Amino acid sequence: MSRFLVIGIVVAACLVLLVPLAGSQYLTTHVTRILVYAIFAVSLDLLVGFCGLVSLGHAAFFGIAAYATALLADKVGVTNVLISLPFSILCATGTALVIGLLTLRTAGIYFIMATLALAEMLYFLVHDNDFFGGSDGILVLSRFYLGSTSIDVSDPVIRYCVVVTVTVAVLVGLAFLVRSPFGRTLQGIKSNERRMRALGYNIARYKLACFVIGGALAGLAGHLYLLLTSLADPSILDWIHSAQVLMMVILGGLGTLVGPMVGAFVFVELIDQMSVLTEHWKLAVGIVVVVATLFGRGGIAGVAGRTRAWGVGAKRPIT
Amino acid sequence: MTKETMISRRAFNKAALALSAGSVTAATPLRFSLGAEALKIGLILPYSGVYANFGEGITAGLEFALKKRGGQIAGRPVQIVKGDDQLDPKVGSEVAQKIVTRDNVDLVIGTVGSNVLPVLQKIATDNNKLLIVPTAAGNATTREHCHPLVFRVSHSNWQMTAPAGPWLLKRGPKRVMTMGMNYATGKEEVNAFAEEFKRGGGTIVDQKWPGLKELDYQAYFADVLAQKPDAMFVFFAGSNAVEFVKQYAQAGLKSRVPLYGSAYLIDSTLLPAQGPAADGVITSGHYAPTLGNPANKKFVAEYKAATGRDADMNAMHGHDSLEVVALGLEKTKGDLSDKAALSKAVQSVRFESPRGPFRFSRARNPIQNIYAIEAKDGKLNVIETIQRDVEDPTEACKA
Amino acid sequence: MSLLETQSLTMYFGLLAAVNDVSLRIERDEIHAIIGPNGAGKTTFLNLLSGELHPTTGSLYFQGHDVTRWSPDRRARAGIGRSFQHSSVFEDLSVHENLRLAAQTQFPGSFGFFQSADRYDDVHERVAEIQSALSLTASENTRAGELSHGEQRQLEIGMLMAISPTLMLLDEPTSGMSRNETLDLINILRQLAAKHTVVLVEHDMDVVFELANRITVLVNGSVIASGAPDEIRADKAVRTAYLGH
Amino acid sequence: MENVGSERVDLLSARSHAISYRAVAVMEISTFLIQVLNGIQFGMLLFLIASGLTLTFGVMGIINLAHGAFFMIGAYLVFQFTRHWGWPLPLAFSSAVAAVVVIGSVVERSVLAPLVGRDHLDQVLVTYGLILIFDELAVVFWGKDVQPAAIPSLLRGSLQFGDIFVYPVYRLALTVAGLLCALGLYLLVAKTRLGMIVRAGSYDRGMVSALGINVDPVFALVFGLGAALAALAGILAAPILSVSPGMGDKIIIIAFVVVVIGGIGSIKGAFVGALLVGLLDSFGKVLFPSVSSLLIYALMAFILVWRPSGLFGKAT
Repeated sequence: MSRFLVIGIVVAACLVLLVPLAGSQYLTTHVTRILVYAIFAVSLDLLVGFCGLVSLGHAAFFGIAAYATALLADKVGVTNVLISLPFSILCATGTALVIGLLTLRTAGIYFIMATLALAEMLYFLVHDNDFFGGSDGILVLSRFYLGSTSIDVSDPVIRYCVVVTVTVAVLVGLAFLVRSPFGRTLQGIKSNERRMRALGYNIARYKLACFVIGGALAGLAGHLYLLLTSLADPSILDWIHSAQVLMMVILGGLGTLVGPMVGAFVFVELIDQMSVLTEHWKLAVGIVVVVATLFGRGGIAGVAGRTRAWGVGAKRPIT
Repeated sequence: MTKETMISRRAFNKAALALSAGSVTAATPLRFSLGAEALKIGLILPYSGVYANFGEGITAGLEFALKKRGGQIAGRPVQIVKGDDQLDPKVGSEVAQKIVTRDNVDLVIGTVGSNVLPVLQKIATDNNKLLIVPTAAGNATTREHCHPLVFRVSHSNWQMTAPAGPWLLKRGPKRVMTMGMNYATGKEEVNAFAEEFKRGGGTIVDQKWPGLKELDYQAYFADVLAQKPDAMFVFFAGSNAVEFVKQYAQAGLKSRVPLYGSAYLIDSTLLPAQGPAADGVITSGHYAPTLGNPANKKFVAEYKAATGRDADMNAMHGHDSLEVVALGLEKTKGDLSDKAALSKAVQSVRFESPRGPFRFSRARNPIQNIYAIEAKDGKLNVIETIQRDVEDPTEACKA
Repeated sequence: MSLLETQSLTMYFGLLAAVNDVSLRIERDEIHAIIGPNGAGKTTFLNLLSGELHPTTGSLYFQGHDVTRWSPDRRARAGIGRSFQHSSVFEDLSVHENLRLAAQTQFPGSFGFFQSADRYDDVHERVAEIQSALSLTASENTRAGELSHGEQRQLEIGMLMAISPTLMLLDEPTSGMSRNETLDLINILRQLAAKHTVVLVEHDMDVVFELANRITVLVNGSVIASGAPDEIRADKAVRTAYLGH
Repeated sequence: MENVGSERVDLLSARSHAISYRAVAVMEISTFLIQVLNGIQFGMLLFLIASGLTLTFGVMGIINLAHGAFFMIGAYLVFQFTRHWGWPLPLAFSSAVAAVVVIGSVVERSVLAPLVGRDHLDQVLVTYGLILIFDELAVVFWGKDVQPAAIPSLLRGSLQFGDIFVYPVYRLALTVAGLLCALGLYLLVAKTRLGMIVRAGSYDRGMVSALGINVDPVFALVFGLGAALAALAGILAAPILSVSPGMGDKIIIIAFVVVVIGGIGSIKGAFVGALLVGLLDSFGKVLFPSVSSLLIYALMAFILVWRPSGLFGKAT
């Protein structure tokens, strides 16, 4: 890892830690939201960037976990994060396992469409069913706590601290994961599937493992999202939501860990600023997406990597 | 939460906020003695997405009303901070968070989608802001979720269609089939009608719930012909309403099974696209631009003169939202710091709205007339008043 | 028992029989070359052996097991390794990483989720051995995609060495190589042949006759001759049908 | 009060189930026929869009999410030409199709051609960006309101046999138009040189360039044809649907389902897929109303599990 990157991460970490001290509740929740999307984006990057699995149904796992958390709070009254967090991740993981088993039989566009189809089924299941709150979703009115009721996770600052901790844990975990033999194997699959098979790798099993881990992490993000907004509604299961996260990953840079986080930040801010500037912000966002994809190979991380003057070494082929 | 405990907690919350966040703005005294301090109104509406024209119409109506008041409310100049919720709760919660906590507006007006309203309401009330709801009509807002600082200017879903039940029975039809878009508003409006229709002795022969993403309703029409109901009562809105009304007429059903529905089926923004297919369709609602009362005639004429646009339900909602704020704040002399007094002042607002006499129920939903509106040659004509002073049931509201 | 045996192996693409009724035995420790004119079905035959293709009819036995329906990775785990005609290395990854990915399959204990891949010493040693055997040590951090063609072919062989298969299937290993590179590779292959059974598809007759101890000639998907190099050299049918003189 | 309310809803939905099951039992032959007609008609509409999608993919290898934009632009242009400029319908109709072909070619040359041979991922993102751009341009030019589109006077009214069998003339016309297009496409693919290339492409895209064909004009031609078909679909559908920004978005996903069910690149597959989806949609709404929305997705998931490359797709 280059010195520049280390310095960058340290500076970013300091900034992140300073956020609550700035005293603006908005800033705190805003950064919380970006971090939640950063986890979500990085979980999708594990599929797309490290394993070559382009999914348009990734929001399903995010949504399932958010709904699981909301239902647990609304129907059972459990608002202890120590219970609802594992529960919701378990739900997302189980869903990812089933969807993965079904969709990984297909490849290429068929895989993209199969993931989209299954996610749309979940969308309609939730949307058309009163148990899930129908089109308006489930709004959790009670507050969430961590372990003991004295740690109020619905408080913006405490929630922020929790989300920062989780984000760091996810990043560190993934940094180890992608350097492990397992992570290297995924990169090999993405690079040359046929060759991996000839070396004796059981590709299907690795892809499924990758898909399920990605699903579990998306579930983690979904759980945190619910802590943030208290609302689980069908729009979080929509394929458009998946497409947006995919854009974050692409904007930031495929196959990197920091890229998708930067992408999440840029994407959220882009829409935010554009929608303030002009009513026709979709036009601007559309143009940015088209241009960035056509010309900005490797996303922001890639462009930064190519700009050697910045000191980001482009020598290392991977990571 | 009762008003008393809420008020006593207000000061505490404010202090806690100032302490925990060290926020400068939150700690600024909200005393009104500064006189010229601008009144900041957060306006959160869908300006993009399928209901964007709702957002536009409400904004136009609101700005018209503000202009008529010389840009001032209770002697304070008004600053409007707009936010586009895109009819998406994910976006809505972000925008609401920004406008309520960063821009620190004095009160919030919003929104249209009943899917976005819950997050908006949560953020507004968590931060002790007055919330005026210009359109979103979910029953729960002024029932289970009712709150002393949340006032709705439009109507509840129940209010829109329930009176049409007994009214339709009196007109003749005894066996009615219903159809409604499969989402909360569609279900609430259609079920309110169906319930009252059955209570009066009518029969609901079948209920259809087409999905939001469906384009083509033709497949349902064969069933309508087979079951031969006396009438059809429906809820559709936006482009789906255009599709439904056109397809219903094209299928030759309009002359066989008369079509009734909620006023969203044929509002004046949709009517040009529906064309002759809408002729003779009768809807129940709280407003039509052709209402003959003096307040409406004045509103329609002045609105047209000022904006060049034809008045519609959305413009009226925008107009009335601002009127409610203005009349309420005049009673408190522009002071929003005492939430109990503020709530009480707004609650007691009464005026002649373009839709007819306007006052709030105990649950802070309007008590208003519901009319039968017929589409004819590109116009919406009020053919009779279905029921005067309709009030949404308030039992579920404990606050 | 032969190491590998095919029974009436036949592969149709549409109406065309790319491989037609081929019954062949590959004995342990031999270097068995498959030759034939372009379009004779050599690569298709190799793909049938490695499992990339499944035959229309016929069957395939490896070490006595019927492997006809086995997937390529299962065959690889059972000991059938292959190289590809067009270099098929991991272009985005470094040389070292290419070899490491191959080598780690041989150490079941090396599959962790969290410990860095570089911490597994036995894998590391294996990679180092191969790198020095193939003189790739100097370029171990180079992206495989940036290597010269000859080096990529070597890396391809190196990955095969790393998984140490019982049976090696080599698809035109010298294609596109210079004379010197070819000579180097012949030396390497000879060393490999000492430890492995090799099926070699090759069009360079010098290489074939230099290395092979059995040769099978395919024409239009069918075997027209099979035997020791001298027999093949002398075979009239082969000379007319293939060697052209 | 609210508890009573939710109980009430349950009772009502249970009741509507009972009714629809009864409807199954006694579904009369005329009702059945109408549903078959509906299914075919919706299927033909889908086919017009799906055939363009599948052509673009089969020949160029491009997944174009923005194909629905051509559907929308076609409808808007006819609206613009007839309502604002007062052109006669045939002129408006043909000009709109021609204009969409021009727009399509510009898009193809400028944005999609560079994507040939690149990741599906890039294609998905760029064409998603194009959706945003086109939808918003529609708002810029024509506003957010729904615009009118009338049925030509010749095709108004409905056919009636007996009491129950009533069917709009326009829908029959739409079905016939769709079938004619399908026939035309069949002839094109079966009998012409372009068709040969298309068939080669759906089998193996490498083959197209291996045949030594200069691909650029072929790509342009195929893409233009696809855009024209989508525009035609939009124009024909405008009188029964609504002309509004994003009108293509709802239908494009269903069209993709059709393409995937049929097998990407296969016109025959698109035709069969379109009929399957059309019929399932039409009967599903009546027979299984509570799950009708997700039926077509379930069908697609089922088919992909059974045949991972669709019904007529090339096995990978």
